[in-house]
Amino acid sequence: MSGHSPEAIKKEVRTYVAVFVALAVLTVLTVGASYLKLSLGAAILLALFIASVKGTLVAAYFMHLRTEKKIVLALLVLAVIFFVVLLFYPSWHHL
Amino acid sequence: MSHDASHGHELPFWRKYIFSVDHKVIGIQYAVTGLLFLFFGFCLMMLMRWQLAYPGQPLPFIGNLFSETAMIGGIMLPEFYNQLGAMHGTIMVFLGVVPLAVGGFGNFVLPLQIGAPDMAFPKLNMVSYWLYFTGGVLMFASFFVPGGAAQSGWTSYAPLSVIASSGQTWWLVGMAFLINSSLLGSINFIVTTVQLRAPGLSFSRLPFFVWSQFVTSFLLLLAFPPLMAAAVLQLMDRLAHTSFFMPSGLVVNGQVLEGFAGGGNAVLWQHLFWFLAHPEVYVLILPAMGIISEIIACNTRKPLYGYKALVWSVVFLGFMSFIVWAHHMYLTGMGPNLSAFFQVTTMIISIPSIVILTTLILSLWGGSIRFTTPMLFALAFLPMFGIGGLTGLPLGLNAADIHLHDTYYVIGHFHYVVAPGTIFALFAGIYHWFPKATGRQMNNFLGKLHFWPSFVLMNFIFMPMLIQGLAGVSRRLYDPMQYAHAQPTQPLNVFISISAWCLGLAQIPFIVNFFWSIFKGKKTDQNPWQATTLEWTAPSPPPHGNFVKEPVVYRGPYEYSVPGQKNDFWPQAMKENN
Amino acid sequence: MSEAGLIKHISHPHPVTGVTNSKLGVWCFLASEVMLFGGLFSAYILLRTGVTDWPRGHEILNVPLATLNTMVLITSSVTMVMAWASLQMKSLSKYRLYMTLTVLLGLAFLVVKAFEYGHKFEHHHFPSTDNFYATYFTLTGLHGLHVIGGIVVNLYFLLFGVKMWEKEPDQLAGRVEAAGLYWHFVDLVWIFLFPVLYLL
Amino acid sequence: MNNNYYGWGLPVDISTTGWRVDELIIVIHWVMAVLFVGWFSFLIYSLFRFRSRPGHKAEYHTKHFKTPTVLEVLVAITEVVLLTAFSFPIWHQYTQGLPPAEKALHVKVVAEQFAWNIHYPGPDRVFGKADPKLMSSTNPLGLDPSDPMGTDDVSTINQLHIPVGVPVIAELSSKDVIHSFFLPVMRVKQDAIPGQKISLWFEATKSGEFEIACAQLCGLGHYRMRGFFVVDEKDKFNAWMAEAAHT
Repeated sequence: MSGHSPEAIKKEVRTYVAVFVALAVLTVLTVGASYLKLSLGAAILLALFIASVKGTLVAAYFMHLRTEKKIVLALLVLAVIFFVVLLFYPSWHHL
Repeated sequence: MSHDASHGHELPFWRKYIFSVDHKVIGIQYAVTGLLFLFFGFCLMMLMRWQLAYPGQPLPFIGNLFSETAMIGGIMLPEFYNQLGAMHGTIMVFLGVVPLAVGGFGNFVLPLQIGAPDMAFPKLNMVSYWLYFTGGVLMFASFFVPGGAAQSGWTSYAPLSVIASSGQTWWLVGMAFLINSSLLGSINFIVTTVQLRAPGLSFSRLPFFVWSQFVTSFLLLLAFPPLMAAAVLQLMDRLAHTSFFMPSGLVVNGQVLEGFAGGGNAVLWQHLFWFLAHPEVYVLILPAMGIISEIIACNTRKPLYGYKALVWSVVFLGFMSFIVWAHHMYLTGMGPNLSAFFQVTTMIISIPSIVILTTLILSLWGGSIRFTTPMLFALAFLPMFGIGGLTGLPLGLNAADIHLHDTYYVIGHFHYVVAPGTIFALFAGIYHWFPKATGRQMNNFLGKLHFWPSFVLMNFIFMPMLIQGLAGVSRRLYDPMQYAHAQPTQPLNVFISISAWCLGLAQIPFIVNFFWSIFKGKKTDQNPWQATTLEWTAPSPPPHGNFVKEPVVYRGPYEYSVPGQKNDFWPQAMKENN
Repeated sequence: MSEAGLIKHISHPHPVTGVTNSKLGVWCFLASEVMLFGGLFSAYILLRTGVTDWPRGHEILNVPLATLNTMVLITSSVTMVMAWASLQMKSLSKYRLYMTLTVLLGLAFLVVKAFEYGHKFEHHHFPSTDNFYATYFTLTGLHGLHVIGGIVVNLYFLLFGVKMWEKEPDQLAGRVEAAGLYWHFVDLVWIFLFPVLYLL
Repeated sequence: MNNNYYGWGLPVDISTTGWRVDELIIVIHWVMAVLFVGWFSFLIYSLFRFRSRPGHKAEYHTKHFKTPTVLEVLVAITEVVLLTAFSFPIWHQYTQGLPPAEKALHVKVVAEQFAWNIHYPGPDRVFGKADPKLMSSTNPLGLDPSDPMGTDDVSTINQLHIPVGVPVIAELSSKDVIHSFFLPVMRVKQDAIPGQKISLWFEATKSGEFEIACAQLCGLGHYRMRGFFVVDEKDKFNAWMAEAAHT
């Protein structure tokens, strides 16, 4: 949230619209990609990559993580570490 | 509205004591409810001990009070025994110790120790308590539903829990309430500790109790939601007949199990459950370590030995507690690499516990130790937690776990940590902060009359369990006499049961002391123990808003016996010269 | 009631941490929500890798409808952040407009969801049919509950929160931002749910 | 059942590999004893020496102790040794060190609510097919009568007989809920999880009558899921096998 002056907010609004367009395009892209006859592995990687890009856009711009304070970012890094551990360890049960 | 506008005039009774938003009233509500559930869970255990000591013999006097579904002619039925076992675990952990340690002590002491007027979100704090209360009522009521309460252990392993009677659904819904209560509570604790510290109170000047509650809150915040997810999945399995935890082709008492499409995985529940349950056991021990260090510093009249070592150990312990959970699952056909990983992390996590225990013991060196009642409990915590921690070593190595898994050795191990460990620390905390909550002191003689028998009896109960465990006696056995390898240890069962009942009697001095002292206890000023932390600068009991003038902190939490000072304690908020 | 009785940093950020209580609080809540959906996705991965005959999402589910639904949720994310920006620009009318749009788009999402569920139930596809449907219904169902929760909160700020605008404008802005962060998180979860369930 | 097998400590060990588990348990308990005695004699001493008494003042600055950090490093090294020298090798042998298939006696153990179904392949060493749909009270394993390989199979309930000195490979599974197959005298335990087949191996060195225990809560009959684990001399085993094949 840079300054609260009217032009700063106007600029912010323009970025929000730009991000919206990007998200819409990426959605169409990911749906399109599902019609390509890719192997399951490749499809997973591609779909998750596109979803991650969309997610980062929402998080950075809409959720203002781009300009967020250190303490919130530290909290999120901690949550993401345990998220990844929780995501993969159970399915590696047989390793 | 930053603060209730209605504070101008006196609140109605129900707003002041029932639906209060004052962290102290909520803390006392949590503590009293927690103590009641601890007593209820203790009674369940005393019933189990009758069946273990004298299997199949009718329970005298109260035997015929129970319904036919529980006891026939005073002889306990196996399903009722399993209900007692499952609910003893659930009630003691989720309804007794955690609400008392985190809800009670955390809510009451933490804002006072950081010089805050209240929790950051008072209304959220009230909601947390009432969610906990509802969860407790559901758990208590589940005994009276058809089929009785949950009976698949406090761990509720699938598929047994999925095909269990309706009490299991009540258990899951009750757990959902308890999970969300702790979750909202942890948000409150984190924001309060970070945002509302008094001026001058940097993180390196925080009392260790606040550090332990702060780390505990992160454990609650990040570990409980996966159990919520697991509870949702198990509820779907039980009510909508999905098959998350139900493999294909199950055959239950002779018939193919209808209504389940199969394809699920029973080990999935264990992963999600233990992902919570291991941080949960650290939620049980960290606040206890916090209470113990406060009391040791105050009663040795000197600063703690290694404050930095303690803080780094508790933070490292909190982090590691998230990546050790599968040492509960060594024998579920886990792969060698994963099993090696969890063994290594389990060994690593034992180091900070050893550092904390050693540091607390070294804090006695050079002190002037006063053997007050809280100090007795705190000192007893050290060897007891020592045994609890050490008996975890053989269980942490999967080769030794082959023989010891799911035996009474495990029961002895975790009870040593929780019973003479955490619960002794909670008793110490009650004796220590009772004057702050009521302005009166608990009777010293009754305190010692409560301490010495309890200390001896705790060891009479849990040491024999370790011996039974080595003999390979399995846990959760309704009638141990069925197994030849358990028969030689049966006299130990009788000894344990009698000690358990005597331990029940040994709590009477505490109960009498607790209620008697509220009205008749010796009046005290605001700092009876001459301690240095901030809560002792507020009046006893502190008014709403806690401090008359907002405290400013000038030094660390344990400035005792500072050379060149008149008193042997230098409170954190006192100006330069005292 | 001493001056010390007031809780600080409710509307103005803490000098050191730079955040208000509500912002730190909502981010803690979102961290726990990350772990909640982490548990569910972990179950999804374990169940899918455990069987060989897991059907491909787009063969069973209605992808065009879900794409529309994704667009609806993304749009509601934009209107949500615009509502917050309107408060920064001190324009209450713009705020009311965008917040109403956000609520309506949230309801639209639920309507599409209800239609999808109804269509499945008609064809006797229930959560108990197989683990694909069980995962589909449970994950989208829990996400739907979170959408409902978000709509209720947004409605509250649309109807009642406005009264706070005269007395404590900064506190309302802070709370709308917190509601916005939660709403963007719900959109974020759908951004991952959509490809995982529908496209893979 | 003469009782010199079992007592207050570890039960008798008749397995070829059980001694390693016992050795690890004993070594750890010595380490625990040393740590406990060290810790708490120091505690008792400092309680006595620094008790508050007239004329005794607490010190603000106490000397920095070197020994605890040395002890902590020592404990860490001990744990590394316990891991690498004991636990990893034992676990590797326990899970990967299966004996060669042709030399071992193969057995299927299918746990169910409240009994152990033991399935021997019989002389042709081939198990008959089994199907959950055929399972009934008289046919708990669901053996397919039409399968020719299954005619010589032997199946018993709660009766696991094995010959002395012959390695046994048991394939463990469960029909309903999680059980845990536990032979106290063999230092062997393995969860029987429905939907999974987990194999474990063991070899007996002494004959005698012992028992199978269930170590995982599996319902109201969990306490009475006791099976008979009998180790016979070779000829006695063959006689039992032949006799069981007729019934």
